[in-house]
Amino acid sequence: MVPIAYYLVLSAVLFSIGVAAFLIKRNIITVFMSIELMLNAVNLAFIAFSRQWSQTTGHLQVNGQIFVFFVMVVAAAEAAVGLAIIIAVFRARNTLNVDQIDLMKL
Amino acid sequence: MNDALRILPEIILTLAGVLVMIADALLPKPSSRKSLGWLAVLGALAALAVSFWQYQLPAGTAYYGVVQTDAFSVFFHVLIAGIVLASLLITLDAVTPETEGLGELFALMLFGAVGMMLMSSAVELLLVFVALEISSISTYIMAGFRRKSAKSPESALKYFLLGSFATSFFLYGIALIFGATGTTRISGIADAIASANPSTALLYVGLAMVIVGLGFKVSAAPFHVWTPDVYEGAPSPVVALMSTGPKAAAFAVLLRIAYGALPQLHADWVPILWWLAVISMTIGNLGALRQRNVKRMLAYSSIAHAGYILVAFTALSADGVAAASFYAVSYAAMNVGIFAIVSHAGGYDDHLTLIDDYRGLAWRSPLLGGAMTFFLISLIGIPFTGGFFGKFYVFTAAIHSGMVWLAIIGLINSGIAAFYYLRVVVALYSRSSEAAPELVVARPSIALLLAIFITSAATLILGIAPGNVLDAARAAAQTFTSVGQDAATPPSTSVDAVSTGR
Amino acid sequence: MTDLHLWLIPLVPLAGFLVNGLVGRKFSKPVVTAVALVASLIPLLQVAVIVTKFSSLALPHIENLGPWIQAGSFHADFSFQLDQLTLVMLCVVTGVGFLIHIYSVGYMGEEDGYWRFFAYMNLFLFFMLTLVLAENFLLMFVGWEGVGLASYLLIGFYYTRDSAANAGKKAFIVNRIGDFGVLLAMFLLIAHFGTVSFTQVFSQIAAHPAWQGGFLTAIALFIVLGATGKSAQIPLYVWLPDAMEGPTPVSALIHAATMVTAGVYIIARTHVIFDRSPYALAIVAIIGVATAFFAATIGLVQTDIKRVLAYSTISQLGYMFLGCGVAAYSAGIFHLVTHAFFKALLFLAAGSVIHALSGEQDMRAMGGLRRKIPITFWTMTAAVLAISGFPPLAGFVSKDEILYQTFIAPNGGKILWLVGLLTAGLTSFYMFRLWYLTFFGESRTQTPAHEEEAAPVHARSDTKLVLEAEPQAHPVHESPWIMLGPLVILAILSVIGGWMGWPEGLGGSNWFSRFLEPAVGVLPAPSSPESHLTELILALVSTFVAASGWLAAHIMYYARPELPARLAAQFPARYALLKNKYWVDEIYAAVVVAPVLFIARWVLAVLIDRGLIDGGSLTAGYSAQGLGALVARIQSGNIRSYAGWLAFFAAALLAASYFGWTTHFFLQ
Amino acid sequence: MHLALFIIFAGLCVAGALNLLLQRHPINSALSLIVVMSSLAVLYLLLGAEFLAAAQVIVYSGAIMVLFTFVIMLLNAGKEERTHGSKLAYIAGFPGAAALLGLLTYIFLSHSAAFGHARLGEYLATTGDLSRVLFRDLLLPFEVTSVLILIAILGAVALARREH
Repeated sequence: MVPIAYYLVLSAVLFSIGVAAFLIKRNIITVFMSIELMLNAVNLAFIAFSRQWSQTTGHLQVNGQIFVFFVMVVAAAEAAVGLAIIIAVFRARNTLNVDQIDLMKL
Repeated sequence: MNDALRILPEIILTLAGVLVMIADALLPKPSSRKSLGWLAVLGALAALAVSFWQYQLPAGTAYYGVVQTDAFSVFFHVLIAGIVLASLLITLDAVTPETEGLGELFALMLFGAVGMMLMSSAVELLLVFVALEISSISTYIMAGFRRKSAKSPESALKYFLLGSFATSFFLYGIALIFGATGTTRISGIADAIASANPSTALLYVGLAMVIVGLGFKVSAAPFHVWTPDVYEGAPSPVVALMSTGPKAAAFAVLLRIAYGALPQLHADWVPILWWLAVISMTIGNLGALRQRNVKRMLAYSSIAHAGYILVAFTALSADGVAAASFYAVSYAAMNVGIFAIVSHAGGYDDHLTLIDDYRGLAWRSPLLGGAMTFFLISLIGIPFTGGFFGKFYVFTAAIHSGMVWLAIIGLINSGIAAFYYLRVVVALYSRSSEAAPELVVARPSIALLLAIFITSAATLILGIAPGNVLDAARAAAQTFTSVGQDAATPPSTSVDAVSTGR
Repeated sequence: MTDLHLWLIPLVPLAGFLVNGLVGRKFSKPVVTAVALVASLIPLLQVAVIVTKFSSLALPHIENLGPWIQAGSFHADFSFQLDQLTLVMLCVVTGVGFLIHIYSVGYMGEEDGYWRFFAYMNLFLFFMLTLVLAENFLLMFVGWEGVGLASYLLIGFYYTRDSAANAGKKAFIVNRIGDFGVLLAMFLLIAHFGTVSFTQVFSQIAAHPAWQGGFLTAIALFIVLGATGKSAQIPLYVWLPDAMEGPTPVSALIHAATMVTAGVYIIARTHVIFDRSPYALAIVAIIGVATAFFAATIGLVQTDIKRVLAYSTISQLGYMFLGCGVAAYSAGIFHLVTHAFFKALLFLAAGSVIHALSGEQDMRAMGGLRRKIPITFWTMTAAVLAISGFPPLAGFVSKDEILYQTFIAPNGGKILWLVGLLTAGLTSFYMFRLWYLTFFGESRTQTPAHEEEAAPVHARSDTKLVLEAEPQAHPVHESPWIMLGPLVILAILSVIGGWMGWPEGLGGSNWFSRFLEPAVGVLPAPSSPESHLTELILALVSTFVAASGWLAAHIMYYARPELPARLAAQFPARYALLKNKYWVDEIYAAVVVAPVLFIARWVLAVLIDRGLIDGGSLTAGYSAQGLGALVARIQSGNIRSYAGWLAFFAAALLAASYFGWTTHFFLQ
Repeated sequence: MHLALFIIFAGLCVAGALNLLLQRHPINSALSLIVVMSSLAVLYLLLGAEFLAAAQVIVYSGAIMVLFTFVIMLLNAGKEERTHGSKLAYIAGFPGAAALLGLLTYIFLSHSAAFGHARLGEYLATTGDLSRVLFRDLLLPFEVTSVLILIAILGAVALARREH
């Protein structure tokens, strides 16, 4: 028996680590991975909330889980596009370091 | 079948996009892909016509209550169809037959519009999310379409990474709202808040995160940081679309969530939006002052205009919603219009984009110069243009709801704005400098003329005879039954507070 | 109801603008001229017709062309209104406007962009006529902002000159600051009255005698802000002197006779609101008198003939404000009318002088022109006498009316009157200074000031580059009759124009103020023999003051021009400086102007002129620029920084919404 | 039992996430992310989301992460250099992330009672349960994802295509 709040806290922890990773990582691909981590954290929250509402209402609620399903689909699509963009950037600039992708500023 | 009618414009745009893709594959390799653009234009025209026709549908939901066609969503359907139509024409003018990936570009524009339209009619947050992603991902891709330049992929990368970052916040916000209310239907959320006593802490935080996500999409400060860089790097015709379409759609979502789902919480989101409006207007206008690149300047100006729309949000009245919707239309008209000229003058590859490059343009091409001046005048907000009436309604609504300070700050800002817009006007009508290379202006194509005609006519009509559009905007505002109650009492006390020197 | 087709009055010039603006550059000059003149003549004729029918009209006569915007409870119509005030303004705008159009045919004859000039002039007429004819605030605001736009276009007419472009921009932006005032006033009106129609607002106010001050003061003060912008009053006067970059006919029409009086017009038009707010009225009076005095002192030391006239315009507008501020609206409007005559004349005559000297604007390089351009001289003389306030010319009558009304006004009227009187003396002095420097003495067209090519002066001169390139190409010559005709007509009006309002105290009937009474109301002026005596005495005093101003100018600039040299010997330390023939300017600069300017510079100029308007090159001032740099610094181009920024503000937003910091904070 | 499983896999999640953050080679980060995702799949199971647990393993740790690894290999990405492009990420971003964590944790824990406790084996959502909602109530969003995927394909092709 585990309080659902623990799952939620775990999701908050993962989300914040995701944010921190986005801020720290220099490699664009890893930066993109940290976004995936954030999305996973959100998924966990959805599933936890879905479970919570099943208990509150007394019968199975799958809305939150469906949301997760869609997030996965979107994440897959985003991954395809994102990695294509990364490849395009790499070809144009020959670097994968985010700190060097700052041609446009001010 | 009846259900399908409610998403008919989306269906038409999807079909048109698929047709463009198929035709792209069938066309022999060396031949020009520009004809595909006209196919796309036809699709957009059909979508526009059907969107207008949708006004005849009785308001109602479809597909088990995930989409709703009502005066509000149809209003935005028409707007988005118009935007994508004009943007396609601009693209047709800017590209050359040799431009890479034309077929994909046109198809993406159409598909992106599908997402934007669905955003405006979705009443289920799940569909909002999917539609938002459709519109966002297609714009991420289009931003990077000029692959040979160094800036365009960078622009796409920045937009993509930061956009996904913001989307995660948006999603977390939805999760928290779902956690608090147990539903993701707009009406369900409102009911849950009204009847049960949901956990307000979760709601507040969820709401804040949703605002972060949508604030990013509408480029409201302080979530605006991506805007100038992305606009600078993306191809100009694409910027015409992405500075107006996704923005309008995101504002529609924000309006629906704020007024449809969370009217009970307005005491909490109004202050947030109040500050976002003030910061957006100020940062947008101050940032634009220093810019020498026209596209960056317009990016900052779009941040400022997002601020003006947010001013209307805070008015908490039917007038406020109507003003926001109206402003979205007038902003779209003038901004797409000005990008038509920027993209024609600068070309698809953006060879010249500095304000100095525009020196003397009006003497070399009176039509382009005149049209650009007209759009700039509208952006400043001079009477007889859509820009003036947009601001007029927005600030009237704000003052009517007692937001006197907000209106004053907004007006000061719109004064600052005159500086940088006028700089372009002055450049247009001054002698071209010897040092800078002269901007070579090709003869405007039919497509460009059409685009300029549509946008300038819209800007002018919105300024002289805004009656119909305003009625439509007001009808759209009536969709939210909860608004209007708050505006019933005139806020005379607060207005007096100003006069007594508060 | 008789239908006067009021809408035609503004629409004909608009048609002229469209024709000349769209296809004008393909037309020959005579065609452009014909289009422009017809477009300005038809409104004049129509106004003339209206004048003949006027007595039979039910006033105010309102013509509603149909709805413009309908938004629920709020709606605004395309509706025009004609009452006594409108009629007066119409006469001035169409009459003076037409004369200046004729004059421009001669003056601008050799310019590039001839068609453009007349297109803009017609556009200006359209907006100005819309402004005065509008029946509601919104339509009036269209004209209000529109005249600013037209003025911007015309000031920047010589677009190739950066100074002209900048002056145009400065004018536009300062005007926009004022426009916020009008907009805010309009928003408040909508919030409180639910309408922008003049008649409806005023009848609602009339129906609630209890409304005093409060929000009405707020509205009135916002209107005053707008009026100070348009009428170049403190603190927003800064744009008008620079506006002299425009062609001289523009200065005459827009920056002397019509547009700048819009501020006076709007106060008179909304006098119902001002009557309920003594504070607002007092502020108008103080602004007016302060501006009148301040601008007159600056006018003392100007050397550019058009700049003298510009400051004199600001000063005279101050008189009009003073009149309105003591609730003598008809006196203010009366001065508006007479000022339109003599100031337009002054500018046109100055234009004629400049024309005669092939572009010279510096008075130090003039002199002795009396015989060479006699008609210009005589018309100018009429205008100088009029503005200086010598009876029985127009300026005397109207200025005296204002001073008299100020004198008898309660609450500090005497002080305002004294300052006003002093200003009248200064006015007389600097106008005669201009007169003597331009027309008397020996010709200085060959003086060093000119041989040095006086670059800044030339940069400011408003004639085309061709003329500047060969300044001595033409001998001094009188202008053609197409320019002199309007001068003569205006000179006659400057002389007799005041008689329609001849005060009762001097045996007249003050017909003008009786005429305006239904539209703007008048003070319950005591009409007793004592008051007539007061009026007579005041008139004598001000005539005396004007005469002494003339005398002073006569001594310093005509009778004893050697005085400077003699005094120079007594002050050897500053001998080099005093060798300058016009040492008077320096003394004035030191004794009178410097302190005034000091205040102006540090209180007004730093705050408004520099901080808000000039500010660096073309940007919104140091402060705004600094903030702009701050905004730009955020934009480091680094994605991680952007994400950090996003994360920080997301967290801030979350915290704010969770802890409710923002709730009800800073929010009415 | 449940608590023990939670602690183990939650610990694995956090460890994997931190490892993603600390590793300097992208491949190591990717592998850490796979650990996080797989552990999350177990947690989904504990919460009764059978189908999603399976999908998590197949879609996320399978397909998506394979794509990532593939791109890392394709671009031959090496260890990342510690460049110092952004101070703002540290001075604004980290406090932001920490504040987010603190605030969310505080809210979740203070409302812990309202959320209740999860027991193993209760409220199992079978594939059938999901599909009844997915193909009826949410049919339209489901169909619309086809447009999304179409865009993704189009975009990937258009952006990653070799220049001619």
